[in-house]
Amino acid sequence: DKLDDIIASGTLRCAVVLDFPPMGSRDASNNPQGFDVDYCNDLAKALGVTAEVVETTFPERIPALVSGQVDVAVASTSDTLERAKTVGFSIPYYAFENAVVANDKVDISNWEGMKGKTVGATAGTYEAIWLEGKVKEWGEGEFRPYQNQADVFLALSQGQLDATVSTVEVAEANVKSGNFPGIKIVDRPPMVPDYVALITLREEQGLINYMNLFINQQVRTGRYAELYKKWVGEGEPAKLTVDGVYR
Amino acid sequence: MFDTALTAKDLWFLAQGAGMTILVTAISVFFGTVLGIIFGVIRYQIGPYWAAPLTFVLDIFRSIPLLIQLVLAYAFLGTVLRLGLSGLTVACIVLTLYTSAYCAEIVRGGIEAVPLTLRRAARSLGMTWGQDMRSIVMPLATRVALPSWIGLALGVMKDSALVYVVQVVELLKSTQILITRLQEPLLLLTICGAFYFIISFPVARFGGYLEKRWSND
Amino acid sequence: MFNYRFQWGQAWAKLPQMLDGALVTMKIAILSMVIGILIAVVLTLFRRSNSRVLAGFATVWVEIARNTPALFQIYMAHFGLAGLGVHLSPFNSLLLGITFNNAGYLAENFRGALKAIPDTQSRAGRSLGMSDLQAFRYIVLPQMIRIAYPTITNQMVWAVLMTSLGVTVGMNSDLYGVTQDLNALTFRTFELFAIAAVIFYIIVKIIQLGARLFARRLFRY
Amino acid sequence: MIEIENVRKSFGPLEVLKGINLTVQNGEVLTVIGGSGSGKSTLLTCINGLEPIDSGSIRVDGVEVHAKTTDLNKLRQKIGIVFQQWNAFPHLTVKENVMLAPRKVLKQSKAEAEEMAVKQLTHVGLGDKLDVYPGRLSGGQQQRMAIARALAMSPSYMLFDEVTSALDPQLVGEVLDTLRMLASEGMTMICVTHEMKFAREVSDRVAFFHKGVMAEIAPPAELFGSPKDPELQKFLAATH
Amino acid sequence: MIEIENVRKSFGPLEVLKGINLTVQNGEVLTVIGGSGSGKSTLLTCINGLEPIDSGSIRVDGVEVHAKTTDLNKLRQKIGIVFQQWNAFPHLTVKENVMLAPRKVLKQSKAEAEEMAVKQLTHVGLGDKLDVYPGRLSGGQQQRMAIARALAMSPSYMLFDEVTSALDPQLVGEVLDTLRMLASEGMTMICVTHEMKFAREVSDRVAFFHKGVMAEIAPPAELFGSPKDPELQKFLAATH
Ligand SMILES: Nc1ncnc2c1ncn2[C@@H]1O[C@H](COP(=O)(O)OP(=O)(O)OP(=O)(O)O)[C@@H](O)[C@H]1O
Ligand SMILES: Nc1ncnc2c1ncn2[C@@H]1O[C@H](COP(=O)(O)OP(=O)(O)OP(=O)(O)O)[C@@H](O)[C@H]1O
Ligand SMILES: [Mg+2]
Ligand SMILES: [Mg+2]
Repeated sequence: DKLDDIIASGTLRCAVVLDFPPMGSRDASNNPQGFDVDYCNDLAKALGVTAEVVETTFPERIPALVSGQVDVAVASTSDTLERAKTVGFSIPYYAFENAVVANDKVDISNWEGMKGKTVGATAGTYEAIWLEGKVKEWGEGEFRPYQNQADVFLALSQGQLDATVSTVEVAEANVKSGNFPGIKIVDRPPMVPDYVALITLREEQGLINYMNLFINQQVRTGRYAELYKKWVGEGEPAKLTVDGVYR
Repeated sequence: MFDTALTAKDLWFLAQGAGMTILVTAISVFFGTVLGIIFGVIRYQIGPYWAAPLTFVLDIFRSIPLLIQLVLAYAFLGTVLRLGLSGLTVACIVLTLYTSAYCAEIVRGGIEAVPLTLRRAARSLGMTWGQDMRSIVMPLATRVALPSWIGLALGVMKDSALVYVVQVVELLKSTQILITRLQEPLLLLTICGAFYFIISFPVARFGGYLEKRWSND
Repeated sequence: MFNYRFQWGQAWAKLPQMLDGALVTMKIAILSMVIGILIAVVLTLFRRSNSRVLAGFATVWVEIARNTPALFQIYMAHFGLAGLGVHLSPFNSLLLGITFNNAGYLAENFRGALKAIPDTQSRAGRSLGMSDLQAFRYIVLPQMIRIAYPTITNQMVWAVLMTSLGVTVGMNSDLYGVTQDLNALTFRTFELFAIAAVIFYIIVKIIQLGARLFARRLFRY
Repeated sequence: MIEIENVRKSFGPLEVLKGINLTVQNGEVLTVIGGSGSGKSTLLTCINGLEPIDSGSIRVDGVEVHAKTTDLNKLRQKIGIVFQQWNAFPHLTVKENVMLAPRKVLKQSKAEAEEMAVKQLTHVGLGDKLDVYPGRLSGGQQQRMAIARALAMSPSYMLFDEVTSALDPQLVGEVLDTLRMLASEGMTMICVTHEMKFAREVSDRVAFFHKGVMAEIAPPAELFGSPKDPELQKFLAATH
Repeated sequence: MIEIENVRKSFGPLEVLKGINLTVQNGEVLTVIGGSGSGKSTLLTCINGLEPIDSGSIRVDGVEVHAKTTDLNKLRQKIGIVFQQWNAFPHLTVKENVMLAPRKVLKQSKAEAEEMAVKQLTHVGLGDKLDVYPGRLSGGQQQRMAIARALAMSPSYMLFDEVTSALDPQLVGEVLDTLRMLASEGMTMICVTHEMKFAREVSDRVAFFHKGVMAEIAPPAELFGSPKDPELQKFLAATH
């Protein structure tokens, strides 16, 4: 099966989204870096193979996986039931809290202020699906999905969007970087934390099993906290368990 | 306005993207032209009735957005057939077929523009079909077809900007990557547009010149 | 190797949404063509005029439209213009990008068509007392449109295909945008895009057929 | 009245009109003959202002054609011109061809313009071709249509530039008959032609052009009977 | 020897050759005359196999032209043909036009082919046009070049299909002179022509075609002097 194939081939090919700091981005030499990149490297090391990072966009993660371009996706993939019909999820390896980020010039003080405004998010993400649902529910305002996180923040900074919902990590990183002047974090939307998992082909139970154990080991050994500190900053990394239910 | 975080390294990164654009274009135009010539000759030779299936298939490539062709091919070759093809390979395959569909039309038009009487004259001299094709039809059809072919090649270069969907980092994609990091969309986009323009414009002008020159005699 | 299970049912269920998207796609294509043709006529007049400024403006437009990718033009219409303080909705950005492209390509074709109309035609109009513009409007233009008609049809097809690029500027109501949205939810990439492809194909065929029928009514001479 | 005074005109280095003086009275039929390239067509297009002139003056009904202030479009309404090449507008039917200028330039109503078109087309013998596209007409019919088109603007003057030279011999007659009819109706006309017989029969005066100079002008009997200019003698000898 | 036996040929519903019988001896000059559409050109293109026939047989030097086993390309090397439309290959110089077939078909060396080309072009009076492109030649020169091109294959037979009808009258003579020269050198020729004077002077026999039938064939003196077929009589009356 796939697990054997990976070990035999000596390389692990991971799909990573590289415009999603701090999870994935590029350094000054335009080489991949970030939490997900390190996570992929760790997984490869555990398997005793070398890692190969393949950049994908959010909408393209799953096609890349299903088409055999990559072995797994370490790409902040939210574990929705709809998607689980197509691909196989591991247990969560990270959980995002989301934040509402708004343009300075717009009068928004909490998440409900987004009602009736022009809002957007990265096409194909958890937050996009949530936000689009909200806009439909409100029945006013406009939702725009952009192809990548950078375009969303560019549009927000240019004033083309009034507000967006993104993960707290991304929001803070972008506000801090100063790359996008004129944006501010205003609120936490009432979203269930966005548990994200590693994915591979649906039928690769062996590999999924391996990844589950790997994630467990990452937390147990403290590597999870270490990576959190390296990429996200001080504070407690999000809990990966849900009360009252077995995975 | 020239106060920018753009470094020589980034320019090199852009240049690599440009190199990818040119590579994809070169491969696709080369094989697309070869296929296009074959398809065009077949279509001309066996007549519209028998060529209908071929015409239909080629027409599909001209009636569906390239973006969808790429996504579908990627999904079909990978997801359905499970061929472990790289994005670059898929991009080249799709663009090659795409090119050949347009090229076949150009070739057929070129052949049709060669007067039948000339071809009869050649056959009357005892030349075979192949000799007629090589010595008479090809040189004459080329004159008619070359300007359109140049237009096609440039079109393919511009359309190759879409292969980002199959994870090929070409010029426009590498520009977007830099925009993500440097947040200077206007400057970077201008550089990117200028690059396309610098390659395309002189070649397009040259095509126009050829057209003018050859239509005069 | 071939163990993929097609799930057409799931994708079929989305057909109504996709057909709504197709309507938006048609709307953009038609609008961009109507406006594009008008602008192309104006650019053609500019290029014929003695004013270097106007001629230069038209030439720059035509050359940029023809020598850069359409994707680039659409991206510029959204993010580039916004950098200058002009905010366009995804719909308008896409419309502007495609219209810009249409106008450039059509203007170039109109120029070629113009060459095929003998000078004596507009001279004849002038000598009947028509102004330069009247002679162009009533005598040259109709003949020019007829000569350029096949290219206009082609460009219309292009306009339809170009709407698929709208996703880069946040467009999600056109056929491609709708398909991509649905794909994000279900990941039935192959099935969804195959249906989109068929719809695009049908739209293109309808345009080509319609153009042929329309031409028969339009050009009886 | 058309008054031409010392008109000079060059195309680049080539002087095509070298000081032409000529007056055409109302009701007069003037025929212009001369070798190819002698400047005949150029003179006609200068009269209705399609070509600018370098010096001299042209006055039509006292209006200076080449003055800056002259509204050429208005002036041209009274000067009909028909060219050697058939200039039918191919996208309009015969009737629409004739109606176009009256409607757009004179702002006539559709009914008015149509009435005029039918009248003029019947006049030139095309009453049965009203709704045909020009592509279906013979060259002679196209020329007659062009004449009707010019007449529909009710011009005071008609200029004809070798209207029969691009026609097959058997079609020349029908067009010349139309010109004869116009002449007999008292229209003021300048006809450039190679048809000597026509010139002789119809003209009040005939002018001979040679290399941009009007070498001789006289009533036809005199000009054809006893040509004085040696070039004219050569020309007549060659064309007989 | 060319033997044509009961050849029939239709284009769709139209029967163009209705059973033709004809034998052309070596060294003979046969002229074919007849109205437009009577099947003359079709017969020629059937002889060298460019058009298939429906029934009957055509033998050239005993070889059945329309047999499946016949190598048509080889056969065509001995049958030169020149058409009404000028068929110069525009992308090749005059010399290259003539050299092309010898080089590609007969696999001659460049020097050999060039020698032959210069010889044949000089023969037809184009010795000074060797390196000119055909676009620069007059129609008559292009036709002579086409003759030289056919001759360069050293054919045993030459077929000429109205080689002068698309030419201006003043150019006809030079081409006919070339044909006369060939005839006098003993070439076996079939000439379709409208030039009666030429037919009378040069031919050994003249055949008259009418609506797909060879209505009469006889030596020129007899055929022109006392035509028997009533259609031929009409035809001759019309062309004189
Ligand atoms: N627009 C132009 N530009 C340059 N030269 C011109 C132009 N129009 C006419 N000419 C030249 O001016 C000369 C006179 O031309 P014109 O047409 O008046 O002669 P014409 O007497 O009408 O001759 P024809 O009998 O051949 O019509 C010719 O040598 C012609 O080549
Ligand atoms: N390829 C073809 N397809 C259909 N009909 C044809 C074809 N070639 C010739 N014909 C018809 O066959 C008839 C005989 O043609 P052919 O060219 O042999 O006549 P011809 O005697 O050479 O006449 P001409 O003197 O006009 O050259 C004509 O009615 C012509 O229209
Ligand atoms: Mg003239
Ligand atoms: Mg013939």
